[in-house]
Amino acid sequence: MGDLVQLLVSGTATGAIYALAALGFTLLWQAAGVINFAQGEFVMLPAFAMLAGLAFGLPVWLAFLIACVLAAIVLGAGFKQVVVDPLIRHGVIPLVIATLGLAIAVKSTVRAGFSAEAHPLPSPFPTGQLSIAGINVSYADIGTLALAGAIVIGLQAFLNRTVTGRAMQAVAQNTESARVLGIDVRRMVLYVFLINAVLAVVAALLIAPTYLAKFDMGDSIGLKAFFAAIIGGFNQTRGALLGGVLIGVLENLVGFYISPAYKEGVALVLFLGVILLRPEGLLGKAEERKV
Amino acid sequence: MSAPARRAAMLVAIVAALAIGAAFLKRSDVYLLTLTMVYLMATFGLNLTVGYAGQMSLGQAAFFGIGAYVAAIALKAGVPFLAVMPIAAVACFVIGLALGFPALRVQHHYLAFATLGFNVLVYLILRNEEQVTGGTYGISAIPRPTILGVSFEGHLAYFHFTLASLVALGALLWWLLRSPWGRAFAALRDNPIRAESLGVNITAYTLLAFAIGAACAGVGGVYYASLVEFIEPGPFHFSTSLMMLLAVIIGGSGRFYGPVVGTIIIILLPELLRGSSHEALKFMQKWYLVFFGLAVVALMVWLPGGIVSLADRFRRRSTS
Amino acid sequence: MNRITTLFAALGLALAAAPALAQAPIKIAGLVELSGTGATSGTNFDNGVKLAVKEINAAGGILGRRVEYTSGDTQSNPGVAKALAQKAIDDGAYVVMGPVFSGSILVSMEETRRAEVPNFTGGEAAAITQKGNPYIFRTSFTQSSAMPKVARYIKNGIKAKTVDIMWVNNDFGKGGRDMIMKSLEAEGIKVGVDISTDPGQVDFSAAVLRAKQSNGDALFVYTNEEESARALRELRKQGYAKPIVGETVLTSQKVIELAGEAANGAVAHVGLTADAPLPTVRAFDEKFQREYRSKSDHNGLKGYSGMYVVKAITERIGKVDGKAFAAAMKGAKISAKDHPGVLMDVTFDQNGDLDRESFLTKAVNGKQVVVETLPPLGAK
Amino acid sequence: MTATPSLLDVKDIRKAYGAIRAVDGVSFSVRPGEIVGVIGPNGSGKTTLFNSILGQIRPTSGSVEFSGEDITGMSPLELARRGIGRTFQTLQVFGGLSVRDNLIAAAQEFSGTMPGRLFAKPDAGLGQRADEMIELFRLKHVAHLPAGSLSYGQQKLIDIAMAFMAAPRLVLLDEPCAGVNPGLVDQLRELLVQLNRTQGGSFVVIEHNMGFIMRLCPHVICMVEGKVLAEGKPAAVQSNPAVLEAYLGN
Amino acid sequence: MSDRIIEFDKVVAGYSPSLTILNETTLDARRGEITLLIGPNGAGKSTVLKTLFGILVPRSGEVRFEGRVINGRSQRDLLADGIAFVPQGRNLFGTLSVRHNLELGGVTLPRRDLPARIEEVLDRFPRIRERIDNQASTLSGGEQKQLEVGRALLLHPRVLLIDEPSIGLSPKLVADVMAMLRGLADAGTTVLMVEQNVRTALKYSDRALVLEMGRLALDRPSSDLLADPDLNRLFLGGHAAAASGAAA
Repeated sequence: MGDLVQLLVSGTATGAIYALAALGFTLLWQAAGVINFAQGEFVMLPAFAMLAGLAFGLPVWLAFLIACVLAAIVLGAGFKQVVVDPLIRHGVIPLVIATLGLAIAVKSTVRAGFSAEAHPLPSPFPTGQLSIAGINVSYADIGTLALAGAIVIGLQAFLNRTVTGRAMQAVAQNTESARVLGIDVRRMVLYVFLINAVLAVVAALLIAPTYLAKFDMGDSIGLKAFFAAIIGGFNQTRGALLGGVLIGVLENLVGFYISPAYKEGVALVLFLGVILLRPEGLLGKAEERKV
Repeated sequence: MSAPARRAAMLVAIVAALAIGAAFLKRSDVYLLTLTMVYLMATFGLNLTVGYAGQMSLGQAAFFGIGAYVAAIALKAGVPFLAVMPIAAVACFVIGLALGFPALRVQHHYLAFATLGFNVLVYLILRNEEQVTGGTYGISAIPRPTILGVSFEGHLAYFHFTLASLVALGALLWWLLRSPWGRAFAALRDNPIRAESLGVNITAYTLLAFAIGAACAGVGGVYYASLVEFIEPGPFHFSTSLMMLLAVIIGGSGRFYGPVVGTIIIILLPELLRGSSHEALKFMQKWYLVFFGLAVVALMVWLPGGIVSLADRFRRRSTS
Repeated sequence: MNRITTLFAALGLALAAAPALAQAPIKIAGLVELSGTGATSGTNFDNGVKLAVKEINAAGGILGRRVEYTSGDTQSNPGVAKALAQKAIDDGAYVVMGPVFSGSILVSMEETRRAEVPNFTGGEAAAITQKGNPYIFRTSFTQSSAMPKVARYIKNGIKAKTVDIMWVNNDFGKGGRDMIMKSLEAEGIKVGVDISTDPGQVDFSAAVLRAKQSNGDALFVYTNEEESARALRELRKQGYAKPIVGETVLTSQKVIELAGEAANGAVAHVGLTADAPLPTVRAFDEKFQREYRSKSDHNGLKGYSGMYVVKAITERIGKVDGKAFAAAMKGAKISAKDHPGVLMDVTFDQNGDLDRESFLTKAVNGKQVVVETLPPLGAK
Repeated sequence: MTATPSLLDVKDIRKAYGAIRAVDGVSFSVRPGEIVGVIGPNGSGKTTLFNSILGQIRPTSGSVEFSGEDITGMSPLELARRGIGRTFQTLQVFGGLSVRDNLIAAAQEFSGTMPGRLFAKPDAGLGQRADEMIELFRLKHVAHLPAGSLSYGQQKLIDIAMAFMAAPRLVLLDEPCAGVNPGLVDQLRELLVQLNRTQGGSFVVIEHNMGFIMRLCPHVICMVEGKVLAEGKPAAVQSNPAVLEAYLGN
Repeated sequence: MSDRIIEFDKVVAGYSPSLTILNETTLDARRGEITLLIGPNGAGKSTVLKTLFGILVPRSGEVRFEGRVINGRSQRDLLADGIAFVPQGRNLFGTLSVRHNLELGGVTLPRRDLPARIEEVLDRFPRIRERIDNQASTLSGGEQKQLEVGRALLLHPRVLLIDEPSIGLSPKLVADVMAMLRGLADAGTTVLMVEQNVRTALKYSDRALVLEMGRLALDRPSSDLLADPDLNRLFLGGHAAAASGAAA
């Protein structure tokens, strides 16, 4: 029983990080029709930005804030302006290919210009663990869950409870109708890119302390984010959450109870099953967007 | 001389130049050229799947791997090379048919993810099913072929053998794409719904597009195993599929010679830069992938038809 | 038209890129993992060789000739390693250094053998020297010579009856796992759970939980640098309290740096370590840190000492001749007193395996500390 | 009612989406060689009816018979094999293929076997037929250009020519005039009349251009709210008060 | 001051270079009137509205609002000028509540004006008030159209563009919507409407413009056209020109 709880908790914590990356991913798809194959690299870059900040002697929180600003400029507005805007009219696939190219470029830049080695990032949470009734839960897991949860709840609140948030939903649901009402579609789409960038920084802050900052760390995170997004439902923000947590937990359960050798495979089988049997995802609705 | 005849003459000249010129190249350069040709077999096939039939695939490296492992196991068991090739091709063809099924249900980026997932699964199997695949140790001492008493053990001999095989495979594909099948594939790519209303069996052609592409990769895998003489799961990771897809697209998907240009850029050029001692080239080597990645982005913006389509642009400009 | 030009341009580049054969310097080629999963090991090995070459050249070279070292990145990919080996041979390399990864060396050594070029490797897989290749030489222990020492420590040092094993599923990890199983069995120690992990794996929670649930008395961890660090962090996170033992990697500088406090207490057998209590190694450590602003792991020492073996043997045979070099390596003994660059007294056998002292090390307060020096296998 | 056996028999087709009855019990038949027009205001269920007949969607109830065979729910492929061709409301050509290849592609799958076609001549023996159609549709000057690079009107012509390439026994045309300029509309009508005369197939045409349909079709069906409101000669339908009300409101 | 609040002067527009819908279209709408755009499918009625509202940019010609050229201006600018648009079909955001849908109609208004304006709209549509906290997707067809119109009225537009408001509504509801538009026009709002339900629309409108192949074919007072016995022929055969030789 204790095992199970512990597996569930740490799986959920890991899954929450996947979910953060997946969340931005689905937001981008809904609001802008963008599939970002460089999503993993969007997590990797801020990790290095924070690392650089720390190297200058900044405290973690300040490095984090600066990384947020940089990410918003480069990975948010810059990405939209330079890559997405010129390409979006060509359709989904050219943009997919372009983001693949971008992923390679970003990864290689970090490798060639910075370092190919892994670097530790200090954890924002204290080390140690909490023991209740024989179940050990580390502070890192609790902190991760709390922060990821707060971000998700905050984001949901923003989307549902503010006029801007609802305007963003309106753009995602029906861009033409939104435009007719005078909603500034370009700005709303830009906000989505900014949110995606900031979510990536948070994911980086949570993931880099254990997984280490490395130029190719995005490969695995990006892949998990895609799988999470598709499993949960590409056009549902809640879907990304479900998908992320499901993968995190399942990986742990399978790794423990079945075989670690095929750990990666199980998320995959789940993903392939979803794609074949319910392409709109577990929570998703059939796609209305005409391709 | 008519345009097709001129093109044919040019092709013969290039092949002849390669065949003769290789004798004057260093062993490592011959190896690289051979390696490029081996990958080219797989990207030729991928171009059929992606470029001609319009089916997104990020699983080509899996078939490359299946071909290589089938070859390694069969060759080591003493099966003659000429028998191994069809075995590997048929195996990949059949598995390729299976991979086509998701394509009947989902398209575009969903299909990309599905095929990518397939690649990851194959990779896991190659790594974990040790009794068959040798696991992470891989399989070593894979022999090079001896056919009708002629040994292709030497690097030049193997190069010529691969070159001849590549030309044969290319000719086969050329013929296939010129046949009504090629037109049916294009119809499937451009407008599957209309194609079906015109009697095109889109189920069959979709599956065939994957299966034929997979078979080409399988053949490439056979030559790869025999060339490197050792295989392990690493080279068949999905990142290779990704590079193969990029090779097809930057070269010019749906254009016969697109993969040639793309594969040279992806396989040959970086290897040529590697280990060179010129300062400028050393710099290029270090930043090659950065330039490459940015070039892919730029290409998608300005030249979505790939590098080969540049020729069309010039032609159009000169005629207008 | 365009098609042809592209192809010929590529061919032309191939010819142009090859530097002209130079007469004077002795060419040494490095095939190293500068990227991919083996990047850390390869980079250290490469730096070690570079440092040695720099010193040798500063001291007048080998037999009065300058040493020219060029290294190429195998990307941890055997196919590339093979290509680079051919390139090294085409370029007229006298000796080839590397690769470090066993999968790569198994491929590339076929090329050096064919060309009869001596090849020093950082690989530790037993299979490398069992193929009867007269041109392959190690720069470190094999897994088959190191693991019995580890097993002996587990039996006598920790007095464990059952040991759990966590290993990385690549050729390196698999080889080590097979060998430690055998060695443990020979010592009469039982194996508890056998936990396989992926190269590049990031989440170790399930793996660690399995170890925690087992009733083993200790855990043997055999993974690459980053994975070792992640495993140690997760072990610490979950409050794993039993002894953690490793071979070479676990207490390496890189792992300690990456794992931070979580590494404290981990014990490992190390064939070579920059913290060995020997004056030659101290001198090396100092120079390495000055040159690269980081501490060398065992791979740095492998590359460094390997290069000095090349120097020692070449001077012994008095000529730059690969065949003669290989012949002279059989049964060679090189003492650190005469050749401080080899760091420790070393002997090579007929297969190219080497033997020398080794160390038991422990991670203490972010540092690798040598707790015991173990005699060479041949000395017992 | 008639002595000639009908080619197409649509019997009481219904298609409901939830509570909405898009097609609500439509029956009609088409005799060999006949041209039938289907008119009706927007949203009256014409295209849904077409899609139900053509296997794009499965009708909730009812049946479709072709030459006495029940073809209800057959796939578009099976229908095509039986000699039923169609055009779509929106433009549907193979943009990457040349005009000539578009036409050949439209007919090549109707003869021989799939493996056989692999070994057939590149033009599948259809080159001459394609050239005839190109001639008929006045597309000769663009025959070797990619269809996707042509003007809307030209693509529309290709689109329609493709539906007739294999000389199907029945062709369903969904708004052939949509987006076509007035000059071309008359040309189109003449072409269809000519094809009907020379190839002898039956046509069912959905169209909003009343002038076009009234002149082309001797028999017109008017649909409103999923039902057949009136049926008969164009003049009769045109002056039917119920039809007028449906079009103009009351 | 000219009565012509909206003018199209030889406007050419379409969805792609190869597909021209408006072909040198010239027409106008007068202040405080309901101007009805009718004609066969594909004649360009909706395209007129879309071009006017900046969704399509004319390739040539001028679109004028109160004498000023407004070719290709942004929707936000046009809304600020007092032009509002209710497109064809469903334009609500299904997962948002009725209130939030209404509120989004006022994103271009100062925040503090919003509550009063919403109250105003709710006074006009009591049915909407009852459903104010429901999800928009749960409304009936008639309620949805009311909400859409209400959302447009939030801005107090001087010109209301409305595309086929009767689609999916029962005859009773159609009459209600028409009466509401009539009321708006009588209060001074200019209405430009596309409608297939010709007879009903003619009864409530002031002037009818018949489009054919992207050109103005006929421009007559609605009552006049309604009484014309050739109206039938106009819609069920032949060309508009044939229906009335006296046109334009």
